This record gives sequence, structure tokens and C-alpha cells, in this order.
Amino acid sequence: MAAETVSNVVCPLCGCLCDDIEVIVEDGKISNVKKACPLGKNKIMGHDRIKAPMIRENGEFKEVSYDDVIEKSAQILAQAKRPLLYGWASLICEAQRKGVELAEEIGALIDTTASVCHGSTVVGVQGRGAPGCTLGEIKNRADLVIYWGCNPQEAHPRHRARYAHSVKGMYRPNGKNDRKVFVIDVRETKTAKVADEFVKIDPGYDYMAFSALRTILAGHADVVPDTVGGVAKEKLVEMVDAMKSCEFGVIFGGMGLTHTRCRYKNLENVISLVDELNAHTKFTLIPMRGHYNVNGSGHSLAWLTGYPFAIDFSRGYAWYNPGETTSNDLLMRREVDAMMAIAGDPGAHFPGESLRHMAKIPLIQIDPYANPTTELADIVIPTAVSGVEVDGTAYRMDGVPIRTRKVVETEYLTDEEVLERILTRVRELKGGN
Amino acid sequence: MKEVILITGRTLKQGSNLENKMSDAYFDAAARCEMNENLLTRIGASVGDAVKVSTRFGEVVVNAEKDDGLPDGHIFIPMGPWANAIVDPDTGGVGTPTFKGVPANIEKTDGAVLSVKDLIARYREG
Amino acid sequence: MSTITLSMKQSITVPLEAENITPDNLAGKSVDEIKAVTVYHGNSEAVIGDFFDVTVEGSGNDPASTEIIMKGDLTRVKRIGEGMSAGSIVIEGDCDMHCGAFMRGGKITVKGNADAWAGREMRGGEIIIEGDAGNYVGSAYRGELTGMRGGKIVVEGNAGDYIGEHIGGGEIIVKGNTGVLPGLSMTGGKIIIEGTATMPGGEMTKGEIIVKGGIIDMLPGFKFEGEEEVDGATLKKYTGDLAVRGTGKGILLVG
Amino acid sequence: MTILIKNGVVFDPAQGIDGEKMDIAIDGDKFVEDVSSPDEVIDAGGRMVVPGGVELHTHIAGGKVNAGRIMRPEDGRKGRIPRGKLTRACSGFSVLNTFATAYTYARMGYTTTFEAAMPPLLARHTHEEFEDTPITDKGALVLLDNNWMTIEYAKSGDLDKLAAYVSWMSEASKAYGIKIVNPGGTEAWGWGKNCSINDPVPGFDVTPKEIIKALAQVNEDLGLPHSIHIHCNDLGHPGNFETTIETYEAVKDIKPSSDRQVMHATHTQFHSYGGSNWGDFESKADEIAKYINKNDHITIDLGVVMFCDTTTMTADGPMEYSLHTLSRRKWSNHDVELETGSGIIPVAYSPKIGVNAIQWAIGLELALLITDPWKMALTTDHPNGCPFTFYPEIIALLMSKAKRESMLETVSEAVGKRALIATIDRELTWSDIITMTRAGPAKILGMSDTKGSLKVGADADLAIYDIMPESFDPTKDYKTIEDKLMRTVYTIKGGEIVVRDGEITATPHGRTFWVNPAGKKAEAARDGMLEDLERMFRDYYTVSMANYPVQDEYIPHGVEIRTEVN
Repeated sequence: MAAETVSNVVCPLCGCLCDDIEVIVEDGKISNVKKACPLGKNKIMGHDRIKAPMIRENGEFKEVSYDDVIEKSAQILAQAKRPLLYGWASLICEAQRKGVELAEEIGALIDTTASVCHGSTVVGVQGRGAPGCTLGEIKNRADLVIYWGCNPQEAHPRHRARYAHSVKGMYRPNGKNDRKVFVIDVRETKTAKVADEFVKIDPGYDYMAFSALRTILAGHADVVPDTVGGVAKEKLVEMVDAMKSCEFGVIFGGMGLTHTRCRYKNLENVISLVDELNAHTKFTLIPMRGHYNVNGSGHSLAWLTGYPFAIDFSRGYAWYNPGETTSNDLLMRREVDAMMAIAGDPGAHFPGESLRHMAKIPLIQIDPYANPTTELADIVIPTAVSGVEVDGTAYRMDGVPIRTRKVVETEYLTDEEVLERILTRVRELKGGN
Repeated sequence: MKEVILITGRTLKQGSNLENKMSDAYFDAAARCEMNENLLTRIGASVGDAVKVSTRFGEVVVNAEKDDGLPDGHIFIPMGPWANAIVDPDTGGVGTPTFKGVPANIEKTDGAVLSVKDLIARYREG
Repeated sequence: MSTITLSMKQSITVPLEAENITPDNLAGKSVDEIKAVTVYHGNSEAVIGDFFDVTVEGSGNDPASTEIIMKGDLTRVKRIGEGMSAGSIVIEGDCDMHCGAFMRGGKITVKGNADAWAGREMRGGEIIIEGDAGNYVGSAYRGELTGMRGGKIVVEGNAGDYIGEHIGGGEIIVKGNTGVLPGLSMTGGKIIIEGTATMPGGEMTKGEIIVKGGIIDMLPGFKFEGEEEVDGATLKKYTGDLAVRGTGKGILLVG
Repeated sequence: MTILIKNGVVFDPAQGIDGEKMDIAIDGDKFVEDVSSPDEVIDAGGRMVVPGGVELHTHIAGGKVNAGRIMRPEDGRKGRIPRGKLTRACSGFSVLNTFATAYTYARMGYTTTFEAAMPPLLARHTHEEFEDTPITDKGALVLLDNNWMTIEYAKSGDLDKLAAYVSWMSEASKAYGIKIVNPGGTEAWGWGKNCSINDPVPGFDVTPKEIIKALAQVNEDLGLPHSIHIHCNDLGHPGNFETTIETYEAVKDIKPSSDRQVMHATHTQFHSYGGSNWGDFESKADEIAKYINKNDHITIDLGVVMFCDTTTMTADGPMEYSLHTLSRRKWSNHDVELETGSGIIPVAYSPKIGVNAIQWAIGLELALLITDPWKMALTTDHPNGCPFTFYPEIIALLMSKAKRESMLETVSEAVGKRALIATIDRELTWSDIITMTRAGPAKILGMSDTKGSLKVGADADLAIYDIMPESFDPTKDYKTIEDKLMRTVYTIKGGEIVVRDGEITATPHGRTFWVNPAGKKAEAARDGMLEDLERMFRDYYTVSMANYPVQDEYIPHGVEIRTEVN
């Protein structure tokens, strides 16, 4: 059988959602991936899969049928008093929407990987708003690009070339030569090395740096101390001048802001900075969302429930309060009595304290691949790979919805099908309500 | 033993093996601790040596790696189960554990770097 | 005067939501009536009698003359005293989140620690926490621009992060230390911290914060105005936060 | 399924029926002459029977609505309703979740709702939300005025290419009509600037007026069911009524392709301002009404402001930013490459603030001063003036001078000095109200064959309110209007009973109407246009052209309307 090239494939790895990927398919299998970064290429090429549904008995996994795992999962979820459905980021919106239906049905908590990633950005937006734009605006207009607490060279490898730095745009015909790039970080990252300027800041001092920039912008440089968070005042003044005098500026915010001291207050502060810069020039902010559809999970949950993550349906309506209804708080407080991990890997990305409780409660994993969560799971349900074996909607880091493509066929059930079957069975168990 | 500040985060290799976490490639990508040459020297370690990193929240053994982009006194462990064995679980009021800026101690060790399976098995035992 | 005693029968892990436990709701009710009052346990509805032994002493239908005493392990009981307007609640131990949220009057005494959000969006009355308090004491809800507007909260121990966030009135007193950003975006009222505070007064525009035990990481948008005597102590006076478009007129006094 | 509704007092302005006692018959999803042995007989018992409500301008689905939800958890917690046997959990007061939107409209007797601003690049998002907005029939107006392609063609005067582009975009985004929002101004906002109607658009050397005229002409060349639907330049600026009237004048000579207006001007309250600043700000509703009364090529909707804490959202990015600088609460903005933008802020309209009180007066004044109810639709530009849940109270205000007088006592004195409301005696009739909420908007949208009427052959969408028109005096008993219009006794959608006694009884999928313009006018310059468009994608967009059009999967309940002009 001849090799077939599928063009304009959408990469289901990071929030860049590059949609120019070429995938070579031979005999129904992917033989090569072109134009993607190493992260995307590895994702699309795939790895060893979980072979069959499994149930843990006496500490060992036993391969069973889909019927068996769906029955067992439905029973666990229908009985639980405070079940948690976590993950949802590496998954198309169609399945996320089904997940919300399940959460409502069983009075569960539903939370996404944003909880340990850009959740703080979202809470910051709830305080101050989101002055942003799509990435094409950066490509066509931006002459000042600031990467703050993010390292796209490793986490979003094509970001600079496709959207923000070397790319040529309508009003930036010379690409890189028409823009200035700042990196603000606690270490000299690979991105810092390719920037025009690297500003090193001490860990945990972003809030203070934003306050200093805003104070300088407001004309009160006189009260700002000589250094703030390890950054010299002259440098801060220089940064404010660069921001005020550009034609179109953007700050890309990363987990350097959400994973550190002050968390969402860092975001509130930088959002206010961007807001205030608009009195002088055009300025925007875009969070560097990690998983390819974590932004979509925030969107689909918001239109369905009113809130973007960390939602508690135990009272029949949605209650939202990060810090209370977020996964790690729930696990560390030992509140949760059953958990489903779908399209997210808490085993690898939650602190040990949370994993200890996950090990104690019934844990259902839905995922194409084995990972640390599998090591803690009681029930494992393998599924098709969304964006490679299933098509559906994903939202880029800037809110642009793109339909991912199905490139090859699969024998595995899709996440949506598994959720639908669990939901149907749960409804039967709960008496057809 | 040296007092340092722990940062965790994404790397190209860790990200390239996100769906391949039970592999050797992921182990190589994530069971490591990066620091600059100066710090390596001060703890008497070379690249590839096992180092023990401990915080108030636990300890973990990982392989030492060099990255001169790190300022003195800072170490970097890629996000993943090894880093998460020692990060500060406090969620700062909004649900996100403290993955960056955690005070830690680092020293050279003869201990072994645990595999993913063995690392996670510790939580099953309570 | 009547005294209602609610004794938690056992420890729980799945939290109870007990916003119905207020003098306003329970005043004048018999033991059986109180036992039948709804509480929410995870995703199921239950009644007070499922979780508490109940006794009533004295009589009176008036919330103002009703005292509720809560005993046992209350560490997973949320929303005690929510919206109460009068009377008193004594919690003989630790309690969970949102204790005294929306409180309008009366008094809550927590003999142990209170978890996050104590006195959230409080309008009046008094909360005394004899142990430590969690994050967000007297704060706003997510997205709101106003937290506590009146009343008083006293924390005898330490308090967590973001206490008095968006506080617009009333008073918070912490005898111990606080975490990051107390009085953040404050628009009125007063916060007194006897111990230390980290980055107090961020983006405050009005109101007053007194930190007697010293500041860790003073924010850069505060202007030194001189020294001021407060209760016999000489404190440094700052105004800010000038980061807010140069308009911050909050007062920060530092020991 | 056949249904016979007996003993209703029927208002159906499209058929000239004004409160007649008569029966209405339904067979399947259509109204019919009569049914023998109906499956269900509803005795309306003298209650008011009217066509299902038609909402021609609301913001209920898509990127900016959802950004509003995400930004405002404090709004979400205001409207919490637990899930029921048939219904999903609800939240929100001004930014409702999709289910709350759907159930609330249905309970209020509305069965057709048009999302008024869909950015083409984000069209998939709007359609995804539509799929989770049950019951009501829907459609979306696509933003086409700040698009680089449009601006270039308006500049070169190449209307054939513009027609080809509009045609391609309508099909690609699955849109019902053309929306124009601050033409040129939103593009200027890409640089932090704005445009009035005669200012050249930065970088393009063409004026907003030329863009408006070009799109209006192309709209008629393509024979689209709806006219262009415009949010004029200078929204919210004191003194903007002159721009508004100049906008109306710009399309006066263009001939409509069917029996309807040439331009629908939306949320006119926000465009009827006099004065030169917020200090001397005043109502010019009389000037706007005078123009509308004299001319037949314009229809409007009101965009009434009521006092509450709501969320404003529009593709007019510079306006939202400028509004934000007054309140400084929180501000979201989302510029969309090559196409459009949006801004969102919370706004609390207070009766004590002079400007807000005058805004409130202007919305009502327009309704009372425009003589022909067919020329105006009742809207609040949900949620901009206030949420649509204020319709019953607004109707009470329009029908009762007594209600207005009682409310006037609570508002700023500025209303007495710089607005006209206190001097107007007119009280609208039920026929006026039903025209403004049903027949009129259906005609304006070009849907009068199927919507806004109980006539035989129309879609069987109907509402019964617990009001006995024959014994009810709306001028006095205005409180009853407010209660009874919130919850129907029955809402029937497409022949299915979806609300009974104010409770949801069924949640069918609504349909999504979209227009596919074809024929010679759409095709003439298609190849040349596609070459231009391919270059735009290659050089300036960040998604590939192959991934741009909305796939059929997003409109499983779509209804294609093919127009063919040769």
C-alpha cells in the first residue's frame, strides 16, 4: 500500500495547536510526521499503548473487557459521596462536554489540569479581566514581545517562529528585525538565550516587580527602591520606557507566575499593568497554555456550568472556589472518596501528599497510555488518542477553536464513548433519574 | 549539603515523552537535577552522579546535570514524579501547589535513583 | 435565653455544609425540629440529627437570645453561622471553611483553628478565632470587588494568605503572623497585625494597615511619610499603593 | 402530534389579528387551518395567545459571551438553580450558562434567538455553544466589516469580489447575516485607536462610511434575507446621534432586494446621545425617532438600559476600553486577527447616576416616539443594556405611564432636565408589544414566512401568558405584567410543548439557520477573490485556510437557506 500524506493536521500536544503538520500514513499506520516540533512529533507518532481494559485485583492488574470496566466504574461513581473527575486537558471538547454531564449526574467535582497549571491565571482574569488577542495580531503587529516566566523553546517550541518572533507579518515584514524580545525569568533559559534581552529576577518576586513597573508607569519612580526582586531600578525604568514606546506590545505569561509565591495575584498585577499601558499604546497579554486543549476545557466548562474549572456539583448546581474545589486541596484534605483521572496524569504531576490519598480511594484511569497514574489506579480504561485517532474541537492558547483531524483508524473506544456508556449505566444504577 | 532554591518546569525532553512516561527516555528526561558548574563543584558531584535533594516535604534521589543558565544556589528538576516527591504541596489558596521557589538541600549520595514504578509504589504503601 | 448544644457524633472526611446552623434558623426549635434541619453531606442531603446529638436548654424564640454550642470534631464542617444576624455560636474546636461568611450580626467564637474564608463578605458582628485562621479571612468571593464591609474579626494565632482581600470596612486583628498580601486591594476598614506580614497592602487604595512585628518584602509603591505614635509605639508611616495609577491613598504603619 | 388551542385571545399582528378570541391548530411543527381529533387540547381560557418571541439581537453564545462567564464568577453565583429531571444546572444573572439562557428564554415565551456578533475565526465556538443551547431556534450574524478583505475591496470598489467574499464567509462560518460593528474603528483599535464615520481607517485609506455602503450594496446584490445589521461608529459617545443619522443617510439610495429595510441599526439607545461630554450629556431620542418616522429604509432595535449590575460585551473594542477607564473594575479584550475584536466589562447602571438614568430614559423614549412598531424591535442588547430577563418590566414601562411615573421618582433629576421621558404620555398596546417582539423582528430578519406569526404554514412556535386581555388594564396593573410575562402558561416550540405552567417540559434541540448565498453575483469574481484570500491565509492568518471553514459536524441541526441571485 502506498504511503499517503495527510496535510494540515492539527498537533494535539501544546497550546500552540500548530495546524500545518504533515503526517505520512502507510498501511493504516503513521510512519512519519513532518513540520512538527519534537514534542508534537512524538505525540503523533505514538508509543506503546495500554493493551486492554484492566482491573486491579490483589495488587495485580487483570485484563478484562470494556463492559467490565464500565460496569465497575459506574458502580464506584454512582455510590461515591464526593467523587472527583480530573484531567480533561488532552481531550477534545466533545468529550469534555460529556464529562460535565456525568459530573452533574453524579454530583461530582470536575476539575482540569489548569488546576496545577494556569488555574491561577484564570483566577487572575476573574479579578482583573483579560486584555488579549489572537496570535495573528502578534504576528502582524507586535514590535515588543515579552516572555515572562515561560520558556517556549522547550515547552512551546514553534511559538516564536509561527506567531511571535521570527515570523513575518503585515506590519512586521522583516520578522525578527522588526521586533524586540525580552525574557524575564529566574534562570537563563534556552528562550532567554535567543532573546534580545534577558532580565533575571529572584524566584517569588514577580508581584513586586509588576508593582514596581506600575509605580514607575504612574510617574512615581522616586519611591521605588534601588532593586526589586534582584532587578535594578534602572532596568525596570528601561523596561517601562520600552513598553510605553512600542507600537504593539505583548506579554506572554507562563507558569513562572502561577507556580510561585502570590500565584494569581501575580496575574492580577500584570493584567493591571497591561491595562494601564493601554493608556499609552496598544498592549496585550496571552497565557502560554500548556496542554493542547486545556483552554478548551475552560471554555466548554464555562459555557456549560458558568465556571472554567474546579466545579463542585454536590448541591446540584455549580459551586466554584479554587483553593476549596481544586483537586489537590480535595485530595490533601482527604475529602474525595472516589476519583476518575481522564486525559491528565495526576500521578506524575501532583505532589506526593495528594498521591497518598489517591492510592487509598478507588481510582479510575481513562487514558491511551500507561503512566504514573496507572500505578495507582484500580481500573484502567484505554481509549483512542484524541487528535490522532479521533477528530474534534480544541481551543488554542488564544481562544481560536480548531478542529483536530483524525489521521488513522483505531480499535479503541473513544473517551466520549466510554463516558457515554458510564453515564448511561450510572443513570440506570441511580434509578433512571 | 548545600541550601538551594528548587525550581521545577517543563523541558523539551520531558515534554517529548509526556505520553511515554514508563520509558527509559522519560526517566532520563525527568529523574535529573540541573545546576550550574559552581554548585556541582561545591557539592563535590559530577554530571551523572546521584544527588539527594530534600525539602520539608520529602526527599528524592536524582542524577546531577549541568546547566549554566541557572544562577548560583538554584536547582532545576523537570516537572514529573521525582520533582513532585519534594515540592511544597501548599496550594497558596487557589489550588496550585508550590512547584517553584521551594527551599531545598542538596548533597551527593550513594543512594539509587528510583524508577517511576518504585517511586510511585511508595505512595501505595502509605 | 436558650442554649442549643450540637455534639458531632463522629469524625468525617467528606465535609458537611452546615449553613443552616445559625441562631436565626435554630432559635425556638425543639430538639426534634433541630435534628430535622437539613445539612448537606457531599452530594447527599442529610439532617442535623444524622451527625449531631442535640440538646436544648432554656427557652426563647429570639435569635439574639440563642446560643449554639458546637462540640466534637468539626474540622470538616463548613459554613457554620453563614449569614447570621444575631445570637452566638461557640465552636469548641477547629472548624472548616467559610465560618461566618456573610455574617451580619451576633458573635462566633472558634476555640480552635478556623480554615479559610472565615468572615468572607461579612457585614457586621464579631468572629473570635482563638487558634489560627486560614487564608482569606474577611475577604471577597472570587471575582467580587468587595470583601468584608463591617464587623470585627480577631485571630489570636496566625493567619494565612490574602487576609482582608478587598476589605471595604470593619476591622481584622491578628495577634500572630500573616502570610502574603494581607489587605490586598483594600478600599477601607482596618487591619492590625501584631506579628509579621509579607507584602502588606498591595494595590490598596484606602483604609489602614498596622503591622507591628515588621514587614517581610515591603512593596515598592509605598511612600515614606514620617513617624507616627500609635498606642505609645513609634511606627513608620507609609502611603500607597502608588502602583495603582499613582492614586493609592491607603495608610500602612509599620513597627 | 396535533394540538388544538381553544379559547385563546389571539394577538397576531402579521395577520392583523388584535385580541380576537379564536382557536389555533398545530399539526407536527406547523400551524394549520384546523385539526380533527387533536392529540392534545389546550384550553387557553381567555388567556393571551401569541406567536413565539423572536429575539433579533442578543449575545448568548461564543467567545466574548464565554469570556464574560469566565471573567465573572461573581455573576455566575447569582443565578444558581440545581439540575432537575429534565434540566441541567443553571448559573448566571447577566452571563448565563447556555442552559440557563435556553430555559429562561423558553419560560418567557421566546422561541427564536439570534446571536448578534460572531467573529468568523471563532465561529466554531458560537456553533458549539448553540448545540448546548436547547429549545430555541438560532442563527448568528457574522462580523465582516473590519476584515482586511472587506476593507480592501471597499477601498478598491470591487463589489463583485466583495460579494464573493461575503458569500464564501457566510458559508464558511455558517452565518445568517452580515454584522457591522464600529466599521474601521475596531481595526484602528489594533493600534489602540478608534475611527468615526468619515475618518480614514489607519493603514487602509478608506472611510467607515465607504465600508458600510459597500456591504449594504453587496447584501442586496446577494439577496440576503436580512439587511446589513449595524452597530454604528461612536457608540456611547455624547453627541453621537449625528453619526447615527449620517450612517442612516449613507444607505438611503440603496434598493432593498426584498420587502424589508436596507439597514437594521441595533441598540439605538446607545447611539442617540446629545451633548459634547458626560456633563452636558442628553437624550436625542427625538431626533432619531423623527428620522425613523420619516424614512422607511431603516429599522432599529432599542437596546434598553435598566438599573442593575450587568456585563457589557461588544466587538467594539475601543468603546469598551474607553468605558473601562470610567469604572476601572475589570476589562477583557480580544482582538481577532484580520477580522474584528471584542471588549467586555462589568457595568452597574445606577438610577442615581445622571448619565445612567438618561440612558434608561432614552431606550424607552425611542419606543414611545417611533410611531410604527414594525420599525423597531424590543431588545436590551442582552446583556449590554441589561439582561433579557428585564423584558417584562420594560414592557410594563412602555404600556403604563403610571409605572413610568413611579419609577421616575427614584431616578436622578438629570432625567427631568436632559431627557424627554417625563413629557411623553403614549402607552403602547398589546398589539404594539407583540409586533415589537414577534412580527416585527421576524420581518426585519427576513423570516416572516416562518416566524413571528400564527398563520397557517408558519413554524408552530407559540406562547400563552396568564393574562386575560379582555378584562386586564395594563396601564394600571403593571405589576402583573412583570410577573406573568416571566413565565408562560405554555410555550410551544416547533409543535412541541416545551413549557407548561412555567416549568420546562421538554428540551429539544433547536435548529440553526444559516445562509448560503449562491448564483451569479456570488460566483462572478470568486476565483479572483480566492486568490486574494489564499494570500491572506498564507501571509497573515495563523491558521491554514484548509482548517478555517466551520465543518458540518458543528451544525447537526442546521437549516441551510440558499439565496440565488443571478
